[in-house]
Amino acid sequence: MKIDVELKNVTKKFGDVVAVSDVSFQVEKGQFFSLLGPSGCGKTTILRMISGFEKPTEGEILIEGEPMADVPPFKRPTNLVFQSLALFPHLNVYENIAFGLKIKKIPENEIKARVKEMLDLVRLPGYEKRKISQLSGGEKQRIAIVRALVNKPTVLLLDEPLGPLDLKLREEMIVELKRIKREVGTTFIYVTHDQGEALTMSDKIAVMKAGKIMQIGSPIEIYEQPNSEFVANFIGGTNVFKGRYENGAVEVDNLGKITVTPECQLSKGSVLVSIKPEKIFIGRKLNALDNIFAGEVKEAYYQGRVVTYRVLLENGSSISVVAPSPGMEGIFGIGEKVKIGWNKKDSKLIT
Amino acid sequence: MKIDVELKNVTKKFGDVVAVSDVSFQVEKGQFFSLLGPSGCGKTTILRMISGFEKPTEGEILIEGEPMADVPPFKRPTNLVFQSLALFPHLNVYENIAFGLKIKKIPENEIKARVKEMLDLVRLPGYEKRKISQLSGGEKQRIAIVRALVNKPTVLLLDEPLGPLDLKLREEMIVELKRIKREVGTTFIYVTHDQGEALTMSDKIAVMKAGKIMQIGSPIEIYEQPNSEFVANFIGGTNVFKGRYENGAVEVDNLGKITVTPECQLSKGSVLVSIKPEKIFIGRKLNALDNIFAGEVKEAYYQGRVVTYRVLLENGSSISVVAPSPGMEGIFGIGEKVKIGWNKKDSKLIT
Amino acid sequence: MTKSSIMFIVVLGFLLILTFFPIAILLLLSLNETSTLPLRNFPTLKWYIELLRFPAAINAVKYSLMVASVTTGAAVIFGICGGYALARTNFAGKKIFTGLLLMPMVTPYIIMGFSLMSFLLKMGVNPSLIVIIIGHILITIPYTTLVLTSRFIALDISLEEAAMDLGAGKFTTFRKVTLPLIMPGVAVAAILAFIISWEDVALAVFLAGTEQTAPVYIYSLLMKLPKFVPILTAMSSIILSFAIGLAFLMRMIERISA
Amino acid sequence: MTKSSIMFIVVLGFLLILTFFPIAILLLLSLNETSTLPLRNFPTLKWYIELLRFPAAINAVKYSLMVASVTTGAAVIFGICGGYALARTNFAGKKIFTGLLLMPMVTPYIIMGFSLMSFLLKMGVNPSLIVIIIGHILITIPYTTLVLTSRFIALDISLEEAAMDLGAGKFTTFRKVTLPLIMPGVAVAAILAFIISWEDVALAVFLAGTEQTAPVYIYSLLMKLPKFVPILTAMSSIILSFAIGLAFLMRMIERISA
Repeated sequence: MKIDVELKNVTKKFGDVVAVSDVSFQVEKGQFFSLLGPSGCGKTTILRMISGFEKPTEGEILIEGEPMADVPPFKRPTNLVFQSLALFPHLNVYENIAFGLKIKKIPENEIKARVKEMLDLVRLPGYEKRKISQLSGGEKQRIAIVRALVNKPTVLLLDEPLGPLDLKLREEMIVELKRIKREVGTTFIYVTHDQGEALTMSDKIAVMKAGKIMQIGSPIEIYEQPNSEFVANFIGGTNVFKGRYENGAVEVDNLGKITVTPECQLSKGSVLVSIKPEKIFIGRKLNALDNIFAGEVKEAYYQGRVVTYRVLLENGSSISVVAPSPGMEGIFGIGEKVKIGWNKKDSKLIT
Repeated sequence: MKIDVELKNVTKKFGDVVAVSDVSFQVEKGQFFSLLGPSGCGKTTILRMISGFEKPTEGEILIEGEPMADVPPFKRPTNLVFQSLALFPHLNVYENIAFGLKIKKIPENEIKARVKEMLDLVRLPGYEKRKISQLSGGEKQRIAIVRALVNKPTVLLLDEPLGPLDLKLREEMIVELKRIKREVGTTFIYVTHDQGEALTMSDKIAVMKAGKIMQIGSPIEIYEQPNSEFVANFIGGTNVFKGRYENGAVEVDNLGKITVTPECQLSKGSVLVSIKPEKIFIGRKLNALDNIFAGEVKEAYYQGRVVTYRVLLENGSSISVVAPSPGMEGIFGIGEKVKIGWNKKDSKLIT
Repeated sequence: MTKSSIMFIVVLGFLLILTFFPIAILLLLSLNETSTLPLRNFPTLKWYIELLRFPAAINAVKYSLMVASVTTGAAVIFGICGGYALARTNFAGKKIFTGLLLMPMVTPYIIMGFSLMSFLLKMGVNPSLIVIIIGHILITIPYTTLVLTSRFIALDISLEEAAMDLGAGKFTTFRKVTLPLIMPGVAVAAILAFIISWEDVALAVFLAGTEQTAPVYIYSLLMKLPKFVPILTAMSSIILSFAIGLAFLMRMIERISA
Repeated sequence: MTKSSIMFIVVLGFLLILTFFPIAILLLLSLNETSTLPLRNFPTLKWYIELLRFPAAINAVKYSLMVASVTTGAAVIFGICGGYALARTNFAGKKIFTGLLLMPMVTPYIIMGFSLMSFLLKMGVNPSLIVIIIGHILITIPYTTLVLTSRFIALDISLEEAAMDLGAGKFTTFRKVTLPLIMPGVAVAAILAFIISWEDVALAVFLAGTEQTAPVYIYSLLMKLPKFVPILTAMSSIILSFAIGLAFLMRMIERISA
């Protein structure tokens, strides 16, 4: 597979503050690659280094195999969709999209054709003469994306472009972005703090924390096999217990013994176990599950599609359970005595 | 049940613009009542009329049975948690919370005790001397809530208080708010555009659109039995089809016949049918379902807990399906031929 | 509440009368047959026509226009360069530079005028229009720089980055994105500089040689004659109207661009 | 790029020298034995001590302090009322009111001073300190009002609503929330008004009777004597230092409160 972007041991310091610390990764041609992490984790700094607005303090960035150290932003084969969108308010839609092409001295009639093609791509045909101030939030978003795409960059960089949109519009734009990605085939590098966006759109996700990459993998790998408590928690509120592993089971304080799928390599010692709330069954009676505990419902959050319960177990631990709504036995009330349980294949060891 | 707040045919016009149009509802003592709707639907205006910052153009507002027409904001038994929080930056945490009590000339030692009690309630003991600028987003939120609650209002009004928080913090604050509500027992009126917040926290929800109330009901009623296409769509991306009802089935263009649970009162005619995406099964083979259609997967969005599919049916209709992840048959790829189906009890008629 | 607010309005009304009545009388008298009230043969352009017969007065207005125009051009160019530097770069001694830049705003113009003149005389430079222009550039640069610094700061830097990202070099970015977007600020700065130069007496009175600007001309006549001679009412009215017109234009630009 | 930026720096440096060199010389000379360079017996407080022997000079400084203080108090009170009204209420004729308020900012002070004096003389009021104070209040109100209007607008209105929601009446809200929060703005407005009054010559020269303010005193001496007599260097230095000190304080307040 051809590699479009490669970071080799990249570190970025602002004064004494280390924003990005020894980061390396490769992005394959045509991939939708996401940098996911809480704000301040360095993900935007990585994007700005790839686009050329920041220089790495150490390490090297290559695009299509070429080192980028001495290439200024306006000569890189990348285009960036800014978080603030940064559409030019004094130019109309046509002039915005044509901006990059005019600088490259593309003939006027070709520019016209390509702008039209782009407006068709985002389903805004005939928008050429509109002013930026006349566009809705979602329309601005689309224009910002095609203003970058029209230059046929090797890599399209997107810096939390859906941040300022409200829930409804964000969901629409996710669908839209995935479609555009499929139609143009360009490599995308996408920065976000929203794990939902990253899981839904990406081919590969790099989860970041404090300037470091914690895990790189496909959405399913990241979600199902988090390699640390941080990733497990960040990707989706999961139940994490600390315990000691021995012979296919983990002894957890305030909870008891949890059976897990034994892993050959694992010798006995301290481990973390993660159990996804939606893998846990809840009911008045439960059987045929590997791990079953009794407890009392402390909180119940109705969420339409599902109900999230916080259950206090008899040994003192608290666990969250996501159950379909309404379940076989209806919705449990606060204070109700219930049993919860799960299969050992869903006790994931974090090592 | 005692009624704490009642609106009788309240209309509010700003110049020629009708912000709130003939709205009536009752809020029972101790209820968590949510006004839910898109921005600009008039929900904040209703809150401001209850708190006294706006006067109704027509109609009447009663609090504990008393008409409020001539009562200024500072004499109403309500307190408002502002969207911007509006904590006083020149006062510390103690002075902020004590502000209302000092004006009421409560003795200093009682004020101290009540402020302490409030800080304990939101689990921020010892925060008295902190400056507002030293607080985190979530801490500010809590202080704003208890600054209002300390006055023991009949009704606590909350104007999208979780709006500016990020996803993670918002989820925490939802848990926190529900706990506070349970502990103090005050009547809450909560304004939000986030259907998740409303479903999770409320006893009763009023869904609004363009100044009008579309539906009032419990979260389960609103989610399971929406009374209009607008409510169905706003509460959760559902599949809505237009068709003609006749003898326990609805004939839908581009789809075919859908069986529904017959309703006695219904005579034949034009109806809307809503099928929740999570009630629809998807698989290579399906049987024992009332409605089964064949189609092809057009989009697949992995979301960790679930996968959302967009399936193009053979007759030309498109339908969305939410399936557990990974399902029995794994995750379906784009272009795969599948069957989808659901039971007739899940075809909800909107009339 | 009501009592105190009535009193406030009464005092404010009194102050407004004190501000505008004398100026209104000035404007009225410039269109009057005689140099005192009551109005006679009103309105007449007599004094304005009379004014045309005084070459010194006409020259003074010409000089003023010239001085103000050159001053404006120079102050705006320095304002753009200085404003961009202050808004977009961090250099050693930026705070000191800013402080020095603002000093002419607080230095009383008579002190500045007299010390500048003494200095120039010692350097062998004699008072002249050029000297006035230099003086005016010195006092207007702080204003243009301040206005433009705040405009550059208010301009979202990612707009410039977007232009560069799309392939524009630094100069092209400035020409195609930065400059068009701060144009309203440039206009405001220019008008401000023009008005300051157009109205200044305190500085120009020291720096003017035989070629006096209009305000200096009026002032020197006023000091010689204890009465406001009619052609001076006409001349003052012209200067005032022009300044107010420009100020009105400036507010319009500010409002539209906000 | 480099060539043009070097030229820019050279020209800017030249301008800075022209601005500060003459003023620096003035300050130096005030601490010098003789009234011309080179420095002799530097530094000496001779001229400052000499200044104490001129009662007229000392009185002029006293009058200036008095005028500026009273002006500041009045202009700030009007600024608070006017600013609050402009920021928080909509009344018929608000635009016209704002326009009128800003007019004194663009009216040349000599025109305003002379027309005000002529008007007051006709009303039977003679030049005096009170008249100067009235004149200064008129020219400073626009500044204090503008500064405070922008502060009131910047103040989140929901803070005031929150106070009312918590049981505070309008007056208590203003006293406990609004006023403390715009206090930095009030300080800035006060310093601004003080500096304007402290430095004004163009207006005061017409309105001053026998009691001259310090700048008028300096100016009238300068016009009589063509040389900067040493005690005037001392007096100018005092006025200038005080103004610069206040301006520095104002910037500090602005930076902290921003």
